[in-house]
Amino acid sequence: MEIWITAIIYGLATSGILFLVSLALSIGYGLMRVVNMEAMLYYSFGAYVTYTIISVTGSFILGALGGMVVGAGLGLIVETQLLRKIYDRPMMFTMVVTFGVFMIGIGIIQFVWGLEPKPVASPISAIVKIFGGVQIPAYRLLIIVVAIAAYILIQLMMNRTIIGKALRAGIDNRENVEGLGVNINKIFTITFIVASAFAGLGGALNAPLVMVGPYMGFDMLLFAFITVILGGLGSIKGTMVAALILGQVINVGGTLWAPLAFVGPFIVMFFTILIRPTGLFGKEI
Amino acid sequence: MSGVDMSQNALIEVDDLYVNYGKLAVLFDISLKINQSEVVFLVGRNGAGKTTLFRTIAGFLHPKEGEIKLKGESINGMGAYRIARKGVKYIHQDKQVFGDLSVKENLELSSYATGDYNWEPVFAMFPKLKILIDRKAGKLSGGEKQMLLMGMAIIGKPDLVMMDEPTEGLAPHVIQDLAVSFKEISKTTTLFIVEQNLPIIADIADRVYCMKEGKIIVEEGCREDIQNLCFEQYL
Amino acid sequence: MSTSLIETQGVSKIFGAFTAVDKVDFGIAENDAVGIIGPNGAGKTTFINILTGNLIPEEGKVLYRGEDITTIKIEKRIAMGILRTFQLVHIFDNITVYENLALSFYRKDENRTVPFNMYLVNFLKRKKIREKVEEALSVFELEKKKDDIVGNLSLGNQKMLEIAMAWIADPDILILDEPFAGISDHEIDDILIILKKLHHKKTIIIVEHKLSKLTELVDTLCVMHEGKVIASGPCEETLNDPEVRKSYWKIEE
Amino acid sequence: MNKRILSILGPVIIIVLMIIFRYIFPNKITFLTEVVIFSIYVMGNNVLMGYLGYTSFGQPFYLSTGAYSAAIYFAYFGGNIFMAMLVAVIVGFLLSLVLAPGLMRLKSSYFTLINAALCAIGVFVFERLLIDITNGNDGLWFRGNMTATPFLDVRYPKNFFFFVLLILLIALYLYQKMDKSALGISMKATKANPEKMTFIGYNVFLIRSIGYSISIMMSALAGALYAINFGFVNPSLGENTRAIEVLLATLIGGVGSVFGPFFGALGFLGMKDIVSSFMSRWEFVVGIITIVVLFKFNRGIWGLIQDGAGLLQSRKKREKTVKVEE
Repeated sequence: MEIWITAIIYGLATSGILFLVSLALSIGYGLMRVVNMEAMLYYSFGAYVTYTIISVTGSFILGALGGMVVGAGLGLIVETQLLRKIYDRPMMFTMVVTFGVFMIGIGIIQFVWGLEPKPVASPISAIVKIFGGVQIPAYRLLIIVVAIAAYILIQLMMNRTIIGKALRAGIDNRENVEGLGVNINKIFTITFIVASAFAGLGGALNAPLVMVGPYMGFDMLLFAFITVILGGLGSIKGTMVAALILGQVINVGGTLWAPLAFVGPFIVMFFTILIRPTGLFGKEI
Repeated sequence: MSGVDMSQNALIEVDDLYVNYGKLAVLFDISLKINQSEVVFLVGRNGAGKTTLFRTIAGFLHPKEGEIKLKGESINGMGAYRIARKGVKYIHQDKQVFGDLSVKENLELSSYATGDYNWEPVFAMFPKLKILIDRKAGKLSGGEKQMLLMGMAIIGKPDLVMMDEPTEGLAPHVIQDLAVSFKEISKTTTLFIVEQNLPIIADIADRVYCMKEGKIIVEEGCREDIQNLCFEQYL
Repeated sequence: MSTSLIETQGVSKIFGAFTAVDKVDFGIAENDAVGIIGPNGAGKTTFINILTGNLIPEEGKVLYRGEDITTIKIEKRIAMGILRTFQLVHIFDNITVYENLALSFYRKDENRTVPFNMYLVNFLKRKKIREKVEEALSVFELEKKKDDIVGNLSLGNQKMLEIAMAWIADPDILILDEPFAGISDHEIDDILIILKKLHHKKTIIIVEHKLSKLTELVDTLCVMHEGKVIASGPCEETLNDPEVRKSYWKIEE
Repeated sequence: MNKRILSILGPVIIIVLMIIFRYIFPNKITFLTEVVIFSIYVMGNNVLMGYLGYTSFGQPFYLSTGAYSAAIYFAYFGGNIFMAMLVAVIVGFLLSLVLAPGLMRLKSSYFTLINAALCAIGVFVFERLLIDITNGNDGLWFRGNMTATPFLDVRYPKNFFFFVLLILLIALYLYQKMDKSALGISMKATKANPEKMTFIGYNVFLIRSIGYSISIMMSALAGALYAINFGFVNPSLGENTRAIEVLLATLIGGVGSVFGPFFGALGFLGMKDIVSSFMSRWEFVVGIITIVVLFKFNRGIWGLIQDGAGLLQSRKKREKTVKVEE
């Protein structure tokens, strides 16, 4: 019994990371109809910056903040300098270009931090006992809390702020929003920055759980893809639901039969796509 | 066609405009002028290029040749949102409100863009909107949507409001109400309207342009002539 | 209307709460030419989509040579000889004019939906195909453009090619969706001259806005408004119909 | 006329060029062999990308499927090199039969992403799931099991080079036939406008499936040749990170052309050879080349060659080819 509760809670933590890192992919598609392969750079850079700041200052909080800032900064540069200019090009073109950007980013990481994977120590080593004796590392619970906070934050942003309203209107009909006098490009940029900051945060939070290496973005890219495909490209709610499902598939499935931790998500995605070619919450492209 | 005279109070001037959709040439050699506080109508059969002309003036399409001036300043190639902020509002055909947002949120968006949060003039003109304020805009009737769109357009006191077929598909009594609103708005704002409803045109038009197959074929500026003129030959 | 080549009996197509085509009865005799006019949103394109099988109507029947084809798929209807062109040109802009035509003719000639048997033979040089394509090129006056990549042609030529592609497959019914949209008067006249050559040799249905040009070509007009056919008959008569004047031109009398 | 001569003599010129290279740079024979094998791989990808308009981030999966099929045959069943190639192609064909019904219905973006996922699954399968058969990360070694072939013993690198050249010649010849056949033209037409294809009465799904099948079989063949060349196979052949290589080579060569893939392979591997001589990791360079090629050089090397041929002929024709680009 305990083993299952542990798996479920670990699954929620995985979901949290998946949700944070997939947001930039999902939003990039929802706003600009661009499958932005480079989205995982914000994640990798977030993790690396966290590693560097921790090794200099020793503070994980500073590190995570730094990861967010760097993620956001990269998002700003990529969105304004690249994505905005290519969003009306064919899908193939944008995918290969953004993949090229991703490769350049990996190259930069290799120049700056080298090829060796870097370990990051967990900032909280405490173990929390819940449900009468199930031992869960407090750090996993922290990730869950942060992810929930991020989801609430982004929902508040979408529903309560004028930017979110303009954004929802803009996804609905970009031209009419512009016609009112709203600079929709600016709104999109702000949203994209928020999403890339979350990806940076995802990298920071995941750093203590995995080795920080040049190819960590690649490994995550696949899972992020599966998350957004399963949830439906462009839907925030879908991304969240898909992250929840996949977190459980990876951890509970992995407990059942170890290879499921890796293959499970793919299987779930394939069957979903066969039944609903646009994912759970996606709209027709 | 008569040339465009260069009087001082021209709000919008369009000179020798050519517009293409990709390879498709849609507008040919369009010249027109709208003066301050006029009510100008644009008529023509479907596919004549009226909507394209509107979209070009509003900045959604960029001309291949020719020039558009707003108060003497060229707005060629300017982004649509900047033109809107300069005081040119464009209400699309098909009454496209943001269906996902409430009436209030729709109005907020317009206020956000213009910085004008005074909704009193809107509610004075369309009291019904005040009642419907929390309704999702997608659930409004056609007439109510048009009211909302006009309300959103007059926030920020624009110089020019362009409306594309505002009365299309509406019941006759709703059209009558809207016609009253047109007159009301025209007291403070210049109007440029695409319309197929001839009685409304006869009632309030200062000037009428007729388009056919991408060209302006007739300009009629005399009130009496407008009332008596039978436009059917151009439709 | 038993002599009709294709006819519809009370077909309706409903999109959600919107009735795009409302109980339309329509018929066209063999080798006739009919023009369908009506304002935007009148349901013209939806109606021809029902004829060609893109859409299956909610009610009513489509009869072709007296046979019910209401639910028959697009591919089968093409094999039966119902071909169409599109409002926005639908051609293959990455290959040459010759290849476009050859591809269309090959389908008709071999009656195969997958051209796999020809894998290793340069089918473009086969005598039968070459002769037929040359003929089409001369009928549609595209000889000089033969080896040009289609994407580089003018829009008028592209429209011409699209009609040629339909013609070369020798259909029994040719459905043209706004063939004159977006091209110059001069190019329209060129297309008209060619279409007139086909007059009374092919059954033609044309959807068009440009009335003045249309009346030169067709004998019968059919006016649609809000999903209904409100008038049909010889051109002059139809255009002076009070109902048409009211709803198509918004003229109250 | 120039174009026509080029396309008739093309395969021959390429082969002669390669043989000349082989004697000018005798110590580069491994490199030249790799160029030839990679060309076949790129040709496979070009069918997807240039003819069908699908971008796949999963080509390494098909490559490693072919390689492992050949390797498993060598390790456990027999030593005949032709048999190994045949097995790889058949496995590729069967794989395409299984996958085509699902993949060929997808929109282009989903196709790309699902292929990337397939690629990851492939690595997992070969590295962990079949570890008892494939030896996982250690790789499967089988050089000793290969038996000699008659006439030309291809177990020796210098003979193998001529052997793969022969295969490339055949492949190029068939490829060129395909390009001008009804199938090739209908694939290009499907890329341009699938809806119209339906409306002149073709079965778009089947045309796409055939193209997909050809692509996979060519990738699998290239995989088998890699396996024979190296004498062992390991999972790194199928890694996702390498998906960009084949895409980039296709782009560099010129998408959708018959001879583009060869020049793409040559250009790409040549660049890789030069760069890696002074830089151990070269993702950065690959990324920059990708972007430069896409934005500034989108007709590829073959496009340049065509322009050059056009220049010789007349100015007018050159203007035409430039126009295509727009």
